Amino acid sequence: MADVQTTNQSILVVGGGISGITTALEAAEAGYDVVLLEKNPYLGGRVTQLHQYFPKLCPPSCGLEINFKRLKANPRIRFFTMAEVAGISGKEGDYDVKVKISPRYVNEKCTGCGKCAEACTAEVDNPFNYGMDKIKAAYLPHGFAFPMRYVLDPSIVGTDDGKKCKDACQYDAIDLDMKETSFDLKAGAIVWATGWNPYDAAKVEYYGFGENKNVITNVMMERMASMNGPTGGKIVRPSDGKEIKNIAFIQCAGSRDENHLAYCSGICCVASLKQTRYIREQYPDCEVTVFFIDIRALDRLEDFYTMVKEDQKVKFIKSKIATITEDGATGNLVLEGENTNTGEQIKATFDMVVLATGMAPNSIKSVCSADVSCDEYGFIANDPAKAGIYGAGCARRPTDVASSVQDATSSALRAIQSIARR
Amino acid sequence: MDKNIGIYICTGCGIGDMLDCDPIAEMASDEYSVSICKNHPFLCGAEGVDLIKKDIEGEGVNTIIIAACSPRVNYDVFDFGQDKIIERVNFREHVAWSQAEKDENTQMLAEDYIKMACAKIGRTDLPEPFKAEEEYSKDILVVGGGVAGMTAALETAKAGYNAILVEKDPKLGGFLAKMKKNVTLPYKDISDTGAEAMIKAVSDNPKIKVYTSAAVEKISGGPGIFSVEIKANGNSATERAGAIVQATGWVPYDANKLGHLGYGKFKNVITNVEMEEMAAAGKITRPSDGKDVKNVLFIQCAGSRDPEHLPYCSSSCCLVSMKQATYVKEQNPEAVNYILYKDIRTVGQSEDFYRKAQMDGNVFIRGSVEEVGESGGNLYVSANDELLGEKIKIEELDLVVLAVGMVPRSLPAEIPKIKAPSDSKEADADGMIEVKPDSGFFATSALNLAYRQGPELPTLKYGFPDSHFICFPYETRRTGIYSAGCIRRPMEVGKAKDDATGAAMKAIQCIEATSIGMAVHPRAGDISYPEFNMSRCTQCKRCTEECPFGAINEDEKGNPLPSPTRCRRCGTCMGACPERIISFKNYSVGMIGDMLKAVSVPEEDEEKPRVIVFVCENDAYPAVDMAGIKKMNWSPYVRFVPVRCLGSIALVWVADALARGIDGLLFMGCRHGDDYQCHFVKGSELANTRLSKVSETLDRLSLESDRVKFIEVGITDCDKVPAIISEFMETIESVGPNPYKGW
Amino acid sequence: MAGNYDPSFAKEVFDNVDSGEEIKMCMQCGICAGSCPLRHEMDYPPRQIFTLIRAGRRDEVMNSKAIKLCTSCYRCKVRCPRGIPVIDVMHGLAHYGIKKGIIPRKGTAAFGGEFWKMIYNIGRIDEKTLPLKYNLLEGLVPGIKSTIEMAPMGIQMFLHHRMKLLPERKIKGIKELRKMLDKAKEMGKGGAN
Amino acid sequence: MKYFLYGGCSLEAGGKNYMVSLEPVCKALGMEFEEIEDWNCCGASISYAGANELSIMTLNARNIAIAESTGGYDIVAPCSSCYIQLVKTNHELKEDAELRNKINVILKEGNLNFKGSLNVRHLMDVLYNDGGIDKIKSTAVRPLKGLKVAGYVGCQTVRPYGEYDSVERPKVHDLLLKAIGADPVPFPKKMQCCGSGIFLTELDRCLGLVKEILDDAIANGAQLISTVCPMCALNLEMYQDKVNAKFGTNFNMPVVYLTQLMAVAFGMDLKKEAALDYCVIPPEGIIKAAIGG
Repeated sequence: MADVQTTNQSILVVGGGISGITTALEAAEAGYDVVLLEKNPYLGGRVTQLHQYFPKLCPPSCGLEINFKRLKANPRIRFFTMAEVAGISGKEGDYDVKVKISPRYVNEKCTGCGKCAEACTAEVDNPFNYGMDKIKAAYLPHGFAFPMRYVLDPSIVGTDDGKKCKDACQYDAIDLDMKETSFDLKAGAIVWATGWNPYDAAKVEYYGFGENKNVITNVMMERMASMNGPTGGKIVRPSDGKEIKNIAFIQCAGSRDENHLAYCSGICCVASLKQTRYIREQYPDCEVTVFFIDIRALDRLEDFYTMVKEDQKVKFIKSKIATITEDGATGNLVLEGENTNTGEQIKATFDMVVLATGMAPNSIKSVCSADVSCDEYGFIANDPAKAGIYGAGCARRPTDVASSVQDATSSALRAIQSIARR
Repeated sequence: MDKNIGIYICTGCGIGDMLDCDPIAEMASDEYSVSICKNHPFLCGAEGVDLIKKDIEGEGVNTIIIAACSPRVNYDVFDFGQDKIIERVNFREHVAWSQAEKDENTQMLAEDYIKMACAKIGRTDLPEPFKAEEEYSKDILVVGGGVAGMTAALETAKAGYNAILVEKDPKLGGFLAKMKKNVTLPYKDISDTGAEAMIKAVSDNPKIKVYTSAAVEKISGGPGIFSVEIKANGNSATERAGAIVQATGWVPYDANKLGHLGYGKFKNVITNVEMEEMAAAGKITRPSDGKDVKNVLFIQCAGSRDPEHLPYCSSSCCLVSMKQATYVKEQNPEAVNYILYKDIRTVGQSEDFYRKAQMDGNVFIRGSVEEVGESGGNLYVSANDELLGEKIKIEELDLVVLAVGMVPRSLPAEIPKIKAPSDSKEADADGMIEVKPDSGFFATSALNLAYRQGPELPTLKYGFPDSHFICFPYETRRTGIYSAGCIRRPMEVGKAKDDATGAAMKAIQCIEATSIGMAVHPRAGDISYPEFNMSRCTQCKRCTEECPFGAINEDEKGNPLPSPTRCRRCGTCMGACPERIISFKNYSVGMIGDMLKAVSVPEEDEEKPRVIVFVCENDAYPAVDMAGIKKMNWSPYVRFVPVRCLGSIALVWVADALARGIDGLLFMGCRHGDDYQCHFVKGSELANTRLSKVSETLDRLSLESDRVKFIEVGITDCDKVPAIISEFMETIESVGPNPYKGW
Repeated sequence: MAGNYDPSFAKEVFDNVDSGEEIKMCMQCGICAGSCPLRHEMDYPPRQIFTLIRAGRRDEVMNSKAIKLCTSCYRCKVRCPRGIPVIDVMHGLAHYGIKKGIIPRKGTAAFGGEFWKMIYNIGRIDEKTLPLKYNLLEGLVPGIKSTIEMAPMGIQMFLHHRMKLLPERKIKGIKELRKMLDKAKEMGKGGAN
Repeated sequence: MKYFLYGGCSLEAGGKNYMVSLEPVCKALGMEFEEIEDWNCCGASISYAGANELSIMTLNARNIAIAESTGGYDIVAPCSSCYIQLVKTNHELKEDAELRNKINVILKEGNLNFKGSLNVRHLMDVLYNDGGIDKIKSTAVRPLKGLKVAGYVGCQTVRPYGEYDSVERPKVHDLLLKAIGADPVPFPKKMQCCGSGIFLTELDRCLGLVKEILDDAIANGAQLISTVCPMCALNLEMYQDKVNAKFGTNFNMPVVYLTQLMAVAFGMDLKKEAALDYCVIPPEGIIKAAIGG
């Protein structure tokens, strides 16, 4: 890692999701040197875990493939996976950044042949599928993983399994002695594109996420619908693998709620609308109910809402559901709340419930001693008086992919300006 | 260049277990006179790479065939410099990992892939970047001097580039300058618009040249070499520009169409734009009598989200009405604002402003208007209050403000018509047909491009020249011309500024790439470009019609006039040309044709059919790779041929292949239709259209049409790939062997 | 027939009802009603009460059962996404209704009134005499009847040492407490009357 | 550890068994109590019918102010109704300077001043966080092995701020029951309101609430119900006859205070300290069976 030559003409992009990749590419394709850091073992971030984008219902890997191709073709970008920022100091045009690299236990000799996974017997919760299934402790994070290189879970280092993996590798790619390393780099501008985490649904306690087995979150639904998800793309009840006849979506499960996320997460309405399509495509007879406060489908996304509303099997009820109770015998879920259009009290049974949980930003504050402003929610404020560090995408505001990419593109120019000013 | 070929076969990752390398080397030596053919158990390892490097240095190898893993991996390891021709043969994913057993068929498959690679490099030259004769301009033309346009110009200047700003009005500022206040991040309160400061910053900036009371009369050329004719205050000027940002903004939806809401009937029914102008001018009063206002009702979605008017949501009207309610309260704290809405759409942190508006005591009513009327000189509104579950009436209203939506300024008042093609069924009595929004002839005058495919940016459904792509919001159908702000999509001021900054980024990037002969997205960095052998041109105009990016003009005679800086290198023109006169240095009809010829076709009695599968290299190819990674199996009789885009396929390939005894051809392309996924817009659709016309050829050859099939394959369809292949193989089996085998 | 919107009642509530102005923040999600243990007993769910206030329906609000039915479980308050202390609003409305004489001093209103009187008089609650006083408010005969109905419970409590034999005495600082409470009444929202 | 104890009106009467048992139990855990001098009623949930918010707040501010003037310990309220009134007043006065000023104008009438220097805590909070599970376990020399208890938390016990336990899915009560060897049963209705202060006046409506709670306890196999609030204890225990009469049910479920169970587990006298004879529906038989006596 010592060969990372950077200067105050370099742009550092933190976060290798769709926003970070975009910022890096846009700047590099205009002729600037970029270092891109990603904490996961692969690039692509949260969108790699989505089944399809709204409103086109197209797969995220399609655009990622193009972006990876651009990245492969561009020598100005250097990227590091399993890398996190440990500290930022300095000022616009002259930042010092400490980068921490977690051990992957697999070096660059890995060909992706998969022999280590074949040899490994231990299994761990699959983080890519939000723990809904298990994966070998020597694993390729997912089929489209870029770079296509295996990872060893730290739990098998120092065990028989670790040794089995090492022995199985014909290319000497397994390095069980790998340690966390760090290196320093310089940057003239920093774009913080660390994206978001799904808000912890268990915190919205009255929905019983974690206890009620058939209550899942919207991000879990994405994995379930996905071909490379835990169920091979088939949407079924987690408790018993049964098909779905009657499903509910609960909007604002944490968002627009001063007890949780006071802001609106911006995307959950259309995300749920999209997920109603997943359901309806798999189950021509399934009843779908969307419980909402306001449906927020901006600009042309309204067309998508209109299209979903035309589906007679999809009902919309204005209500913030108050309670979910699990029927122990069937695993069915009883939802209670008020239909605020009619004033009636709802008591309805569903076989599965999807919580539209919101976006919580991965904030910069904990690692940055340089001057940067965040709003009260932890989103970067992009204060013009504090140029040099710029938030992009969901690190700046909760928003959808198209807007994130738009924002990431503008961040690339802001970073270039920071360098041009010096 | 004199090609000195080296073939390097990796036997790692299970390849060696499935193939015998020696016969491959023998074949290469015999048939293609390749003298260097080596194998290595770990070619991507340091030793393997060294092996190749030594041959480059020692033996002068400059054309390298690497038969190993997919070209999608180890791209950096097998990069031996721009001056080498590198051809990757996918022995791992497409052979070793996806074939059932080591047998004669697998061996023949591998040998065919080597033959195809040899044939391909035989027709490959190192591309040289295009360089226009004129000097490249690095200035950016910004059309529209509102908030988006001013931002684009300022951000361009801040990055060190010059901008030329053209504004139709005598004064810069657009709607921003007409606003009293703004609402933006952090959405806690209303704030100054900053319009005057921005106008001053633009006017004072030495890097920005401003034309007011001006219009763009004509733009010709292409990225790096645009020539712009501007008419300003009656004078004409010509500027040169490298890229263009179109930020021509929006107009409010015509409230005269909202008679049912009382507009035009009652003086005190006004639009949100009129409200803003009144507030900015000073005091908000009743237009009817100039008296003070106390009770104001805002009707949200006045026209928006209405299939009769604007089916889409105009995004910013909720915030705008809340802002204007604040004006009313500031003027008279006792005033009452009613906001009649469908859904409150304050996304992200702007929910905070909704909270503020509630805190201020504004009355939000979810429901729909039944009637706007007048009684005793005041307005009343009857509505259906959804949450009260009743019909309500709000009386004594001084003002009713219609929150009208945004319409792209370039939306034509009436859909223009052009002469219909002779075979059109939709033509009217005069033989005319309505122009579709995605045509360059749809939008009204903003750029006046001297392009064969129309003077304006093609638009989406409602007239917004936005990107069709989620991942690539700055994707444009006219290279080097980017739209920004509300012309693109309804958006609030803060977002328009971000958007304009992004557009400036893309414009700068396009200029930089163009100046060194590189393509922009999606083939960013590609330096190859199509060359036209004009002597054989028959002026059929197919290339000029089909280019998705309007890169080819034509002269009066119908000869194509390619503009390489506008070109995106998809090869659609190459596929369109029946005379095969268009080719790239490293991609041509002849090249693929030779690859097809290289496939060995066994005799009929061997019962080994041969099928060619053309795959889009962005989507279908990775899907096939993925199927290989998952160790799924498919027939050893298929040969994959990656293409830049299915739009580049030439029908002659079908004819040639079938004539040689190939039993079938399968085309795997992206989804087309309204939600098309083709990154070159129409490639996959064009391929499908072309193939539908192939039946003539098949008839001429007395062949079954089942032998040629187009199928949509998305990048995540890897699980379907083997089934698609099996099904096609069954079809081929049922129609029997191609009778032309052995001719 | 369309009901007319009248903002004057909302203003009355904002100015006079404890926590009344908080209802401005309601976005009509309905979680308050869904969370209420007596939701099936209420004529109007809380958020509907808020809508009625905004519409100016004074009679419907002040005569509603809903504002008298709060068990004070606080679930609506802890869950309200807009941080509205729904329970405090409901209490405030009930208090206001009683104060204005709109809500008759029966049932909870009467009981609460007696409860408060006792606090004002002695500073504490005497669990033994409070129900008696409440029952007697209904009139002598029904009062005695109710008291007799309650008697077995009282006897049980008594037998199990859970009833104080002596009447509760005034706290020492009762004079000062009364002065404070008088002041609080005066300084409270909407004033003493 | 020393605390102010605010027992409130109920603990002197209907909730006497709570007071009798909590004192020796807390002492065994090393806690010492000082009564707030000349305390007054908290106002409970029902005073709103007779007084405005500020008046009710005044009641509680006076109690806190008296405590502040006499010592620096946390105020412990065993009664959930008292707890919520005190904690709310304390919290709001600490947060809101304007309100604090107002209250201090009022308190001045009695020469008192609210400073905001103390914490108000529920007894359960103190048992769990200061007593501690380990200490309780080791003190429980006579664990209530296998006693199936429905740990009824009630609504006000943890609300509105959830300072020591979740306002929706509290765990502390069950953990304390476990610590004394009992077996807390799953009890989804553990947070359902029992009707609290409007019980008497809305009897018909509230009996239904009690029935649901009792049904849930029985369905989950509970032998008795444990509570930490005199209002809950009263409503759940004393009205079982009326529930039976109204719904034709046959409930006879003992209701005890958690501290009574703790006293038993701590090896204390079943009458004198655990006050089991104070219960109207006798729990002795069930409890004795559990401790093998």
